[in-house]
Amino acid sequence: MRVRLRYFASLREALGTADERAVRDGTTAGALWSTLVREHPAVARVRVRFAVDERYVDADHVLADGDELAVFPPVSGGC
Amino acid sequence: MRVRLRYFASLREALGTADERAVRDGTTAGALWSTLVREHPAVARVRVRFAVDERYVDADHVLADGDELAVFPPVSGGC
Amino acid sequence: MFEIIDDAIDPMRLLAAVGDPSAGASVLFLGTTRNENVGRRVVRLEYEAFAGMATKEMRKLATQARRRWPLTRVAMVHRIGVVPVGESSVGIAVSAGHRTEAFEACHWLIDRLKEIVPIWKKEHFRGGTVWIGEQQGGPPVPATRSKTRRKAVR
Amino acid sequence: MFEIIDDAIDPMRLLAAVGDPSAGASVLFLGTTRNENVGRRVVRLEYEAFAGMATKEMRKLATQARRRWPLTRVAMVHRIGVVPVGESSVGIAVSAGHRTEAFEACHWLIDRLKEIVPIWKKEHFRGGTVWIGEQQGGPPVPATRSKTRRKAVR
Repeated sequence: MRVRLRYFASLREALGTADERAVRDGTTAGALWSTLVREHPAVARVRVRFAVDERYVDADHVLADGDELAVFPPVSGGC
Repeated sequence: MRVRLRYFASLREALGTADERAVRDGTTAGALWSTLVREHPAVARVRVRFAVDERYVDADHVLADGDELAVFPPVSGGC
Repeated sequence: MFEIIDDAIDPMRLLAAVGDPSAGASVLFLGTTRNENVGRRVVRLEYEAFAGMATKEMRKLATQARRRWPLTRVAMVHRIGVVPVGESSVGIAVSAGHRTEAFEACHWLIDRLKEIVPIWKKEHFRGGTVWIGEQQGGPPVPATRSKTRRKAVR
Repeated sequence: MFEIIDDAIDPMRLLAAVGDPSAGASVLFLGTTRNENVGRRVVRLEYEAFAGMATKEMRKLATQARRRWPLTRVAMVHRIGVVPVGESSVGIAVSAGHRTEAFEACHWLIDRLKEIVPIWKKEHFRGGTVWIGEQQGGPPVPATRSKTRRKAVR
């Protein structure tokens, strides 16, 4: 199945705005991110949070086909 | 000596905006007010504060010739 | 900016008065005539001030606030005369490097203003009027008896 | 009113959005780019948002605030793109029957917004840039090394 990826802020600068990956059934958000970190070790230090379809999810959230997984570095809105 | 008087809010409605009184040397703000209350018992219930020349003073503040004594009902500015 | 005015409060003037390149936070408080107070239907409020002393007291409060918190700028304005429902009677703006100081100082300033600044509020509600702050000891009195209000309230 | 916008924040729109005849207090918070941050000379800030989710999260925060305090109305807006020194990146307005609720809720909303709403801030300071929130573990890196910033910061 396929999952779209969205990156923001420093992750966007390192990995680009968006990506798409084929993953096995049962893959979690955290597992997919671990795979990506192995490809791009420079982002390993970033404490990330995940959102699927514009809602926060935990790292153990199981992805579904067509999901959009957004990966966030620490948010810093406000002032 | 002479002292001017200023009234506000409910006291202004009861006693008028301003007045002037001849008082003896050594008269305090509180003593002058007691005299006025005897003349106008309707204002006796009002908890008052005093200001002389636009500064708060205690009831035992001794008045000087030419002072302006302002008598305030409880303030209620704001909203 | 510390003013007693007799027309509408302009929030942009207050915000402009506290704008500063070193300020990271501005907090603006507006106190507004609401249509209800302790169960009474409020028609309008009417404010009276000892204007010269009121602006002095506002300045003193700002000075005290600056001693308690590291603030950038403070501005306070109070409107007098009739203030209809939905319009503001008081505006306080505070800027600071960081937001917590700005919130705390702004809240403290309006609390203290209500306690100390010589301004009085007469509430015109459906059925009567009352000077706020004097109604302890009895209910406000209907309009038809307003000439004897003080006695009745005692 | 819950918006991500890319031009200047208009405080009057926020205040108008929370105006209500039953509101006795309005508190407006503006977060502004200041010229200094932890000793760095700030030139400008640059914000990026996951806009659709950000407005949803702002609405959720407003709903949570309404559960905690009796509020009349809430409005939140965040600006993205470049925000120069002295201009506001975020504006939150809260109205309530009484002031304490309005102050507390407004303060809580900006605190929570900073923790949870998907918006990011890049600080451009004299000598470099840094994404705020990621700098734990090392100092921000000068502009000349910005390509290797992440490694250097680790």
